[in-house]
Amino acid sequence: MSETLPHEGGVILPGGPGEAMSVEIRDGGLVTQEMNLNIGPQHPATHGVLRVVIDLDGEVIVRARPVIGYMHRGFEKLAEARDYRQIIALVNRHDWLSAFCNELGVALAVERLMELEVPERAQWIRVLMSEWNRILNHLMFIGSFGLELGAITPVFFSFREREDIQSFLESATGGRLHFTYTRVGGLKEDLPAGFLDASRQMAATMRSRNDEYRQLLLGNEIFQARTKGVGALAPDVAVDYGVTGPTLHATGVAEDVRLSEPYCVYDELDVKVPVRTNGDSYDRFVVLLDRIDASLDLIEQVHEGLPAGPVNRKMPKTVKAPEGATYVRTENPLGQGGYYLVSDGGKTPWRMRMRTPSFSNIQMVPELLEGSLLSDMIAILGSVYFVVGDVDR
Amino acid sequence: MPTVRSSETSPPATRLAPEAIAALLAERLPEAVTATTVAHGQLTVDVVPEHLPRAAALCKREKALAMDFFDMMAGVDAGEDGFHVVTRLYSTRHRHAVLLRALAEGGREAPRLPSLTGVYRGANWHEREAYDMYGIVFDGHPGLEPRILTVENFEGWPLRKDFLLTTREIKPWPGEKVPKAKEEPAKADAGGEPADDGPSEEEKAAAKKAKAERAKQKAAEMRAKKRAQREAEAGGAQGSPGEAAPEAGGEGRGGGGDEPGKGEGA
Amino acid sequence: MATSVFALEPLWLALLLQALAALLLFLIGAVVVGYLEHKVLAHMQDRLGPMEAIWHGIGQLPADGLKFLQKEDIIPTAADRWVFALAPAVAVVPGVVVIAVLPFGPGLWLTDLDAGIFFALAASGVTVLGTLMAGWSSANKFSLMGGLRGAAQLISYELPLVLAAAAIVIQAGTLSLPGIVEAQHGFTLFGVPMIYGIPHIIGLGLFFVAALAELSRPPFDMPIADSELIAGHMTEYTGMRYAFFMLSEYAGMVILSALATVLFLGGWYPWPGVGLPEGAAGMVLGFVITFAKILVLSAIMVWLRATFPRMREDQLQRLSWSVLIPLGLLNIVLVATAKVWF
Amino acid sequence: MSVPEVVMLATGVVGGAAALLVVTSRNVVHSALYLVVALLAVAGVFLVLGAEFVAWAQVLVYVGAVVVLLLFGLMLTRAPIGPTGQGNELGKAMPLAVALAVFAGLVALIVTSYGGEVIALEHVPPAALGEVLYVAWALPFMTLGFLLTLALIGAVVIARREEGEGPLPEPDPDEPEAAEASPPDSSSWPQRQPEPTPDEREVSA
Repeated sequence: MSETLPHEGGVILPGGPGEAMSVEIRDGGLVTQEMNLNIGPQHPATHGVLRVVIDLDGEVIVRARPVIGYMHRGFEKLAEARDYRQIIALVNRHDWLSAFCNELGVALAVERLMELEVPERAQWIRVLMSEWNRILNHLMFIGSFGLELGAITPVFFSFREREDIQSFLESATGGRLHFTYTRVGGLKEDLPAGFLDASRQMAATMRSRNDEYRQLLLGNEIFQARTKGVGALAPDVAVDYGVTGPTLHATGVAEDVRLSEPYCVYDELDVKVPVRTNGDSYDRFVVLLDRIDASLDLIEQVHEGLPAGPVNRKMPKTVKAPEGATYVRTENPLGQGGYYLVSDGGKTPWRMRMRTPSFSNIQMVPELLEGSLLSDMIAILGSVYFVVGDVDR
Repeated sequence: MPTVRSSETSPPATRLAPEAIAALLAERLPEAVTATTVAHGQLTVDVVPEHLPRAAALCKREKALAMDFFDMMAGVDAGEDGFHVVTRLYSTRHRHAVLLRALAEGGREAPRLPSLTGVYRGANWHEREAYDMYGIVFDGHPGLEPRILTVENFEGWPLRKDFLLTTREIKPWPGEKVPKAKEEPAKADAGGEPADDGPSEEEKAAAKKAKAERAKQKAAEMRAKKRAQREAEAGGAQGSPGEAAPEAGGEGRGGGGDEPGKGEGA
Repeated sequence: MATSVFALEPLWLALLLQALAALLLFLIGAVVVGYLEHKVLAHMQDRLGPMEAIWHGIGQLPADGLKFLQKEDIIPTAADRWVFALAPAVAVVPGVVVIAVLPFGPGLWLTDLDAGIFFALAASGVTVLGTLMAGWSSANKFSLMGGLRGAAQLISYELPLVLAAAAIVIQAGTLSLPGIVEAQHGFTLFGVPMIYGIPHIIGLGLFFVAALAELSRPPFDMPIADSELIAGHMTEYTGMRYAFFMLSEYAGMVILSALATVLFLGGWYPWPGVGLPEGAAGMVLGFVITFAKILVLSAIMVWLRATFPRMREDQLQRLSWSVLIPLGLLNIVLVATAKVWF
Repeated sequence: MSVPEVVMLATGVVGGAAALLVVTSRNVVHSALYLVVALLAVAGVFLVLGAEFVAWAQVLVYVGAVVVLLLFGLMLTRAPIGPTGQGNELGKAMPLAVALAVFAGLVALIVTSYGGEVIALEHVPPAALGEVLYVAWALPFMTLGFLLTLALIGAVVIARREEGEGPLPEPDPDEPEAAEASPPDSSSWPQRQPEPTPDEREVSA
């Protein structure tokens, strides 16, 4: 035992359960041993069952490895065993905060394979619903980001708005979270009476509330100190990883599917994409707030331009997509959603690849985490917007 | 707030038509490109597997293409031929895209492809997922194991068509919506609306019987496995339980998954 | 100066009554402030807070206490049993002890120590031992990180706290808490009776910020940061032991608010120069005034919790060592100079 | 025996026992916690002797700051739960000898200074202490304060040099332990903590 004294030759005592960050003194200098810490799978900062294995040197993260798959439900396999009507109810569920945008992607993919023309009114309503869904999603992240930084109030405010929006969306779709409102060839049914009025009113309320969120957090000294310059993402790294959505827009790249490959009637609308340049947590958060305003602009344009007419086409009882393959992109709230649909002519897809924004975002996260502080990890994970179900599918 | 508006950003003039991209790729890499198809305005380029990284690197670095954005990678079961891997690359500057399709070498037994991680960092997890779902090995990937989405000791490749949904394995499925091999759907679809009519009484009875039989078989297997394990432990160190288990498990799965769709489809 | 109402004969009766009163004040103070936090926070966040237990949820905290009593007491297998079990007690006892010197009204203190303020600060500094013991003995990395952060934070914020108090001691010329209240009662600024808090605004700010950090209250709640360290040193605690930690936090709010009241806000007097009636009426009035001041300060602490995000550990240390401590030293120099000149 | 004598004896016994446990405990954190008890007992002794201010100073400085700092250091560096290896190569004889020598020296000092003298126990108010410190002994007190400030500044300077300005000692690559302690290659994904070598296991046992 005498030859393995702790201070001789730098032998590190293997720790018991309470092992700390060990420091050894070697040649007159301090050499620290890293502490291995599992953040998750059950942890308040991971929004679900995501695990991030980090090696800590004191409070500095040396290495970070996200471990995913805890919520893998095999949606891509399930989709191969469901007909298209069922798939729409299925894809609602992988990113439960962007339900409508997901189902829209599938419908668009099938419609493109079938070369189906969707009624004008349905397309406008699809835009309306997408934008409301986007706001719903962003409200969630605005609230939770504050919560993670220790500001517990914003989440109550944002959930108040979420409830209001969900209530009138429920009147049209019947769902509060999983809308299942889209159908191949149109929509489930037309908007109910009074929906547009409620929507108009909510849009006006939402505008003033959005300023409230800005006042609540952005001007706060501590909030700025916690987020500015934290987890700055370079645009080339972001693009290389396939990062999209608000996380990408914060880096200064204005890649948005609504601009670059407009679907539905986005080409007829004036789409604004807020962009910032620093790519840090603060910018990602500001982009989120600005996107709410941009979505409200779109919603108001839809209120004005919504044409009358039918909302769906007469479809055969079983929808069969002709043989072929196509890739459809939609701008989901968290980034670009993609559906690569391969059909063999049957009523179930041969293969449906779901490209989800959260997957790419989480893949990039170690780039930001390594070298940052443990507390910054929370600010980074909270602002690289992701939904674990969307990562794992 | 600085915003980009759709009214200010018309499609850039440098955007290439799918045909132009196809021509450019075929000209620059004639040995790599085997076929090009344009469908629904999207370009799919079939690439020789070994030249896939070169093709991707060309797409990324060629000024006129500048496809800097790694969009996604999807494995597709191609039946007897093996597996396709479809990679979508996109240019944020020119707003054009290409789908590179490569058929993994090695057929269904040992599919292999060179890795794209050297070209795009984002390819890493997508390739791990393709490995997890189809068992496609990407040469040059920094680490495909452990499996990214399924549990670490998961057996089988879930998105292959010969892998049945576990629920179907445990509980007989009277319907027809089981992922089937390539020839099957046409046959099944001739039946009209099978999704709506429930299983007949005979089918139910037969299914019940089959289920009981399977359970019996499984129990016997388990007993045999346990016995083997005990013997191994008693016998000494030559056969560890860890070795015995996967073997037995593999047999069980093989029995259920060798002939996809048959029996259930009829 | 009034003497304590507990200056009774025989000595054992006085001691017994004092112990009882300290415990009672500790519990009542903690429960009232706890309820205040529930309600103030709720109303600031556009919700109601507890509404079911008796009237407007007034019985919520006692009900919680009963519930905690019924919970299973879990000690993790890997934990260091004795240290783990003792830690909540170590966190609570200093609070009860400090109550002994706090003046809640004219004559309403348990004992008047010559070095009262010194004693209060010394005893409340011991609370950190409970945090450290809990953090280390839980055998949980999150707990350990919480304990470490707690220790680092308390070491660096004890200094500004003591410095701010020292300036008042120089001003009042006494270490006794009732003595400071009386000295403040006679204090005038250019002939106008004034509480210390107005000329000593720097000291008040220092004391309040340092008190927040000492208590690990937001925005300085890194040791228990729920989104980072689950619950820091309290992660592994259940039932009554957990309740002890909560109790010590709320009691800590009462104690530090009471100290701030005594040092800066004129104690039981409504305003310096404005006297209280003699006898029992004065005592009751004094108690009400003291408690009202304590509640206002506690409510401000809750308000900050509703408003601010959490700071980061390095930012917190920088704030203490490069802003608060130099400011505290400067404050002492200023106060001493002013005291000698005027 | 009078009440103060009984209390004095009791605190003395508690303090002595705790002090003994500090040095005999196999667990460093327990040692530190026993040290808290010992220091509190000393504060109790001061109280009995009427030195109220000194007693609270003892609690504030030693319990509230010094031991907390000690525990902080222990946890930051190496404090696994359970007994740790004794890292003291001086053995037991040397410290014991030093302790006995100090004890003897102090006893001799007290006996020669106050031998036989009876000192009445009386409460010393802080004001009296202040009088002594800042009037009678003002110069030595200030010198001491100046010295401590200098020491503090010196410590900061030394710490800063180690942090950035001076050369950091590079770990010797030839040293086998150095290779062991170096982080595993990040490309092999994921990493599990390396198994302790037999040597290391032995230490923990």
